[in-house]
Amino acid sequence: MPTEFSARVLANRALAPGLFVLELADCEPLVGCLPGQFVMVRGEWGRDPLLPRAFSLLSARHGKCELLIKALGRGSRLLERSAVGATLQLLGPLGRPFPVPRAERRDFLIAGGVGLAPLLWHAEEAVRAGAKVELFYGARQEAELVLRERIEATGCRVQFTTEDGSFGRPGRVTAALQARLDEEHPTLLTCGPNAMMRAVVEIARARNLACFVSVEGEMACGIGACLGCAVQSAPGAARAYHYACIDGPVFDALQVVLP
Amino acid sequence: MPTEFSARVLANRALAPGLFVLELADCEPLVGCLPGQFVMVRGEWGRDPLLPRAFSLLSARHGKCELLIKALGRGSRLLERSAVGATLQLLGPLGRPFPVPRAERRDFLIAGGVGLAPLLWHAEEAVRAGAKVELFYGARQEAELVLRERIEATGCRVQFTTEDGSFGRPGRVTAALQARLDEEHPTLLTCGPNAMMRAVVEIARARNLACFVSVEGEMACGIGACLGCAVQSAPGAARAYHYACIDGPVFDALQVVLP
Amino acid sequence: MNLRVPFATLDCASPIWTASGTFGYGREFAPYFDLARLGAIATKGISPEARAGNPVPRICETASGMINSIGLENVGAESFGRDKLPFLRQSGTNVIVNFFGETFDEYVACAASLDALDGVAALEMNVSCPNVKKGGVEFGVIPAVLTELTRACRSVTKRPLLVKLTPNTGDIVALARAAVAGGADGLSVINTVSAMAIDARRRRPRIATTYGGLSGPAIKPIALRMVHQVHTALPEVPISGIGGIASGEDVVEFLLAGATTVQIGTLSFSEPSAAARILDELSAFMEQERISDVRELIGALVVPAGC
Amino acid sequence: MNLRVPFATLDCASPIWTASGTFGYGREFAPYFDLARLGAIATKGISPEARAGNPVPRICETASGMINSIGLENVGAESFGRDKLPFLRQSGTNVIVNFFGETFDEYVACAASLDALDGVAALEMNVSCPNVKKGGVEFGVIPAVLTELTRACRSVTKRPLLVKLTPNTGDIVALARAAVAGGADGLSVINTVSAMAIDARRRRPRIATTYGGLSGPAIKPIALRMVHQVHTALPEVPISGIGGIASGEDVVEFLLAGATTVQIGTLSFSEPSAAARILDELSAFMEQERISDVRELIGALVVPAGC
Ligand SMILES: Cc1cc2nc3c(=O)[nH]c(=O)nc-3n(C[C@H](O)[C@H](O)[C@H](O)COP(=O)(O)OP(=O)(O)OC[C@H]3O[C@@H](n4cnc5c(N)ncnc54)[C@H](O)[C@@H]3O)c2cc1C
Ligand SMILES: Cc1cc2nc3c(=O)[nH]c(=O)nc-3n(C[C@H](O)[C@H](O)[C@H](O)COP(=O)(O)OP(=O)(O)OC[C@H]3O[C@@H](n4cnc5c(N)ncnc54)[C@H](O)[C@@H]3O)c2cc1C
Ligand SMILES: Cc1cc2nc3c(=O)[nH]c(=O)nc-3n(C[C@H](O)[C@H](O)[C@H](O)COP(=O)(O)O)c2cc1C
Ligand SMILES: Cc1cc2nc3c(=O)[nH]c(=O)nc-3n(C[C@H](O)[C@H](O)[C@H](O)COP(=O)(O)O)c2cc1C
Ligand code: FES
Ligand code: FES
Repeated sequence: MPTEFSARVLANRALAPGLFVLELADCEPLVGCLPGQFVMVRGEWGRDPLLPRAFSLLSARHGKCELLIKALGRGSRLLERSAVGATLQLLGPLGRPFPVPRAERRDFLIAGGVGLAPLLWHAEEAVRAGAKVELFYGARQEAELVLRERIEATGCRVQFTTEDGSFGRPGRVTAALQARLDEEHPTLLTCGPNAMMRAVVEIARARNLACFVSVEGEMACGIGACLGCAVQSAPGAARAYHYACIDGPVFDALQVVLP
Repeated sequence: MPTEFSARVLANRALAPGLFVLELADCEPLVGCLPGQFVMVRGEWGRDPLLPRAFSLLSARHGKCELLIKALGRGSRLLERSAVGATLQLLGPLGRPFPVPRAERRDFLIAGGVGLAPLLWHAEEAVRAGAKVELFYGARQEAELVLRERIEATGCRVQFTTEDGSFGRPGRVTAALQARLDEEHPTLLTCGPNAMMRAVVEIARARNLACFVSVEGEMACGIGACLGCAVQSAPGAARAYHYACIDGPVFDALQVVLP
Repeated sequence: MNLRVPFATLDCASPIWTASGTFGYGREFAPYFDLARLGAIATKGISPEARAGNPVPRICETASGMINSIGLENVGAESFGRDKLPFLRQSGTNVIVNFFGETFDEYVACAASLDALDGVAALEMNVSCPNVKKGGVEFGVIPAVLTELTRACRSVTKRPLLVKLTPNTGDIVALARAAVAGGADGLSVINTVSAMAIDARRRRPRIATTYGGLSGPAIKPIALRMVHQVHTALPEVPISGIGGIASGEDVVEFLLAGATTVQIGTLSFSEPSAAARILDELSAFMEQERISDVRELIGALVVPAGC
Repeated sequence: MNLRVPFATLDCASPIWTASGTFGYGREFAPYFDLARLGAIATKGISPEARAGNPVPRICETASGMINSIGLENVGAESFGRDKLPFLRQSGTNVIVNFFGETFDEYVACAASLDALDGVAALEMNVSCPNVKKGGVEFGVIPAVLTELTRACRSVTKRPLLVKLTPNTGDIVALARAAVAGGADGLSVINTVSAMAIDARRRRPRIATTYGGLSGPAIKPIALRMVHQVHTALPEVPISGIGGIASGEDVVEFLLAGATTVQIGTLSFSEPSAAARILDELSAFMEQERISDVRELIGALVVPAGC
């Protein structure tokens, strides 16, 4: 059951300009939640920004949780300034997770930007569960490839890519994926910019691979009440729209049309 | 000349529930300003609260300043949560100060609540200038009588009062003032709730004493542009209204009608 | 302390209702507080047939507000009665069904079919939604049409009929009078304000339908003015005040201005338990101010002479 | 990068103007930035005689906005010309004198007397202020009256005449057409929205005149919608967009919606140098987006088909 609760900022770690991790305490209501699920977050400000912001969990364990955030607009920039000890209002856990890792399944995780958050957590859980996963993590340049030590600590096979070639394989993350798929036939799990996820879905379709996407889009409520987070259903579906907050954010790529 | 500048929170000291002092750095533009002058303050929040808040200076020296604030409504409660290191937007110095202390004048300072701020500073400056002042400082109860050590450190004669008798002379601050006026013929400087200041003005009128009041009221701009801070002029004045931000906040009690 | 208020023939446990389209079908909010504390729940707007709603993006945030153009997506009257009403009926509060149609006859047919459902306490006619080209705003802005539509719907239901007014007018009082002339038992004031936002980089409207409805604390001062105007002109007509209510003090403001009840809208998105918090704040306010009966507040604004 | 824009016959250094009643008589803001960067300054509203304005309280804050009822306090046309205009004239920007009267004839007389002053670039007729019982809103809401008043003022001045529209209407386009029919050379869209706030404890309106005008970011989505509606209906008429503008991106939104210039209002209260910051942000935006001429943005909104 999602719960409304106050969480305390334990740490606010800058990783790169505009990229940071918030570590929060008092998150007992998140016990048992899974990679791909998210929380709605509001800070201690006035009525502007009015709406909470959705963030995928980078981890939730032992009453703590972590969020990986990119400072983009008004909400995230205010969160970037959160002081240690400050209180945030959370609602969660929300949404449906990625398929739980299984030893008999092989997952390729394709992450772009802060889309890393649920997939890094998924990789950590997979290793713990004895499942094999490989991570493909791309960014424009080296500085934006964050949390690399922690990624390597998972022990998974990892392919970093940068568009400018400053680190890892030069080019797009989907090219790295393509190359590797000539050898393997995994399930694809992806989270990141829509353009990247559309390319991953294309690849999955061409090679007939199972594929799961985590869809981001405007959300007001996170609980299925505002109907603002509609995602177009795949042609032929019984309903015109699915809802990212309650039917997703993780969808089987066959269910929806990415925006 | 008033200046817009960013100030950094050096300390945020709670004095009593809902009463705190903010100490700010990077306040060079306030050099040379005087007790009774004020600054407009905005925090790093969104567009709500929209308008800055006015605060009288408790001190401004060596590029630092102090504000004594009561957490009342939306703006001041957000300020109460200011973290050390946070940035505030200031505009100042603004307004006209209390008459500068002079050795040949004897000032009685009558303070209520956070109205203490400019008068404590005035007392400190008066002592430095070799002028004699006495301070009358009242609150409802002991906990609300803040900064007592610092008040006593000035060496001025001080009369504390509490309405519930928990500290100092029981009753209203104006009663303590009255008693003392049978002996002296000073100039009255007052800052605090309007009801208290009206009583002080009454006393001044009855005893024919010079009296200066510091008027608070809604302010949007602090620079004479919005015309929101109008204070009714005393009967017979050439203008219907004076403006608290540019003609005040300190007025000769004969100039205006307290709201 | 008494929080109960009558509204037309309804008996409300508190003056706090939740607003149509912002509280789903009730069930979505059951995990967060006891719905029986509400005076009523106004459902998502129901039309005779199910509607898929508008293309995305459907919502965007603005300063202290949001714009929406959901397009009155709903499950339709039949599915509502079958799938949604059973939960609402046992929630312990009054169920007010918000409804609309695309044509005059659809409105009347919808009112009639909802009237037949067991467990519906009242109907709220949405004549003010600015989102839908055919069904929405046209019925609500011309007083004569509004009177006629209200009268037609009034004649097919035995339950109290509320008319929800649009703020997109130069004369809210004329619309209020028109609805009352048609037999409205109460007025809901206000619906969303027609508005727009643009993505500066993409040079496109932020809402797929170009214009949408503005809600949230940004519009509270407009809503409060309209409630006061309507109450001043029609002091006998019960008003449910709506628009940006976010705190117990906001509720008191609407009651003082003349509302009998209020509806919590957008705030339920920021905070699913907003309505319960606001009710708690209202009780705390009354305790501090030694007000023993919430009805004392209704219309109790003091307007000093000469203003 | 070109920031210059023409507006009617005015040549503006930038599309950023400051709005009437929020920028004093210009001098108040001279310490904070170079006024010559502005395309124009719209002065406080001037009436034939000086006015003391309304009783206090005159302002109160609301969510992302404020309500004011200053009551059009001003020094009067004569003192304006003698005491205020000399400073403005040498400020290096266009001086647009906002004016009003309490009667039809006062409007015309005021326009004529301001026209005689040297250094006035244009007149902006305030027919929309909701604060003053006699002089304000009545002239602005009835299209026929608006046309007649515009025509009468148009005939007594050789300078460009802007008409500033009220948003307190159900049909902004009708008002725009009425002003243009009367000879308006440009439209200022919008003035404040009629609104109210209440002190819950004291049970009194927070503004002495009960209702006042809402301004600030809260109303931006309403203003933007109205600018877009007017521009869509009257694409040839220059519009100065006003309402809650707080950032360079906000300016771009208004230009895309069809405004030729914008006016910064309430934000100058929060931040005296707001207009200069916003102009800097506009330049930075244009640089990032490789826009070499600000005029490219005007009316350049893309509305996808079917919406
Ligand atoms: C399920 C889900 C998970 C997310 N996880 C993360 C995460 O782990 N890390 C992270 O940094 N961000 C994440 N986001 C995006 C995040 O919710 C904010 O949208 C983003 O931080 C921008 O908000 P802002 O306040 O900075 O921008 P603003 O421009 O102020 O946002 C204005 C509005 O637009 C919406 N919006 C703007 N951009 C986006 C976007 N790209 N996607 C969705 N809504 C948008 C915001 O939610 C807000 O309502 C997630 C979004 C969703 C829906
Ligand atoms: C010249 C001047 C000096 C001041 N000095 C101090 C000081 O040293 N310490 C201190 O704690 N406060 C001081 N104040 C009051 C302060 O500016 C705020 O009004 C007060 O903190 C309440 O603001 P809020 O945001 O908490 O309340 P809110 O209720 O959010 O305020 C809403 C609006 O009402 C105005 N307002 C509310 N109450 C008052 C009031 N009593 N006086 C004036 N405006 C009010 C606010 O400025 C704001 O615009 C001073 C005011 C003025 C005009
Ligand atoms: C997402 C959303 C959907 C809405 N749907 C409806 C609706 O179906 N019928 C209706 O009468 N009003 C609808 N409204 C209007 C609200 O009921 C309410 O009148 C308005 O939002 C103002 O209140 P608020 O500011 O508290 O949100 C909707 C509002 C929002 C934000
Ligand atoms: C305190 C105040 C005084 C105003 N006085 C006038 C005026 O004299 N004449 C006028 O046409 N508009 C006046 N306005 C309206 C503004 O010029 C502007 O149209 C409105 O505030 C909306 O813009 P904003 O949201 O950027 O403030 C006033 C607004 C405020 C806040
Ligand atoms: S975010 Fe509100 S329904 Fe999904
Ligand atoms: S605060 Fe704006 S004129 Fe004084």
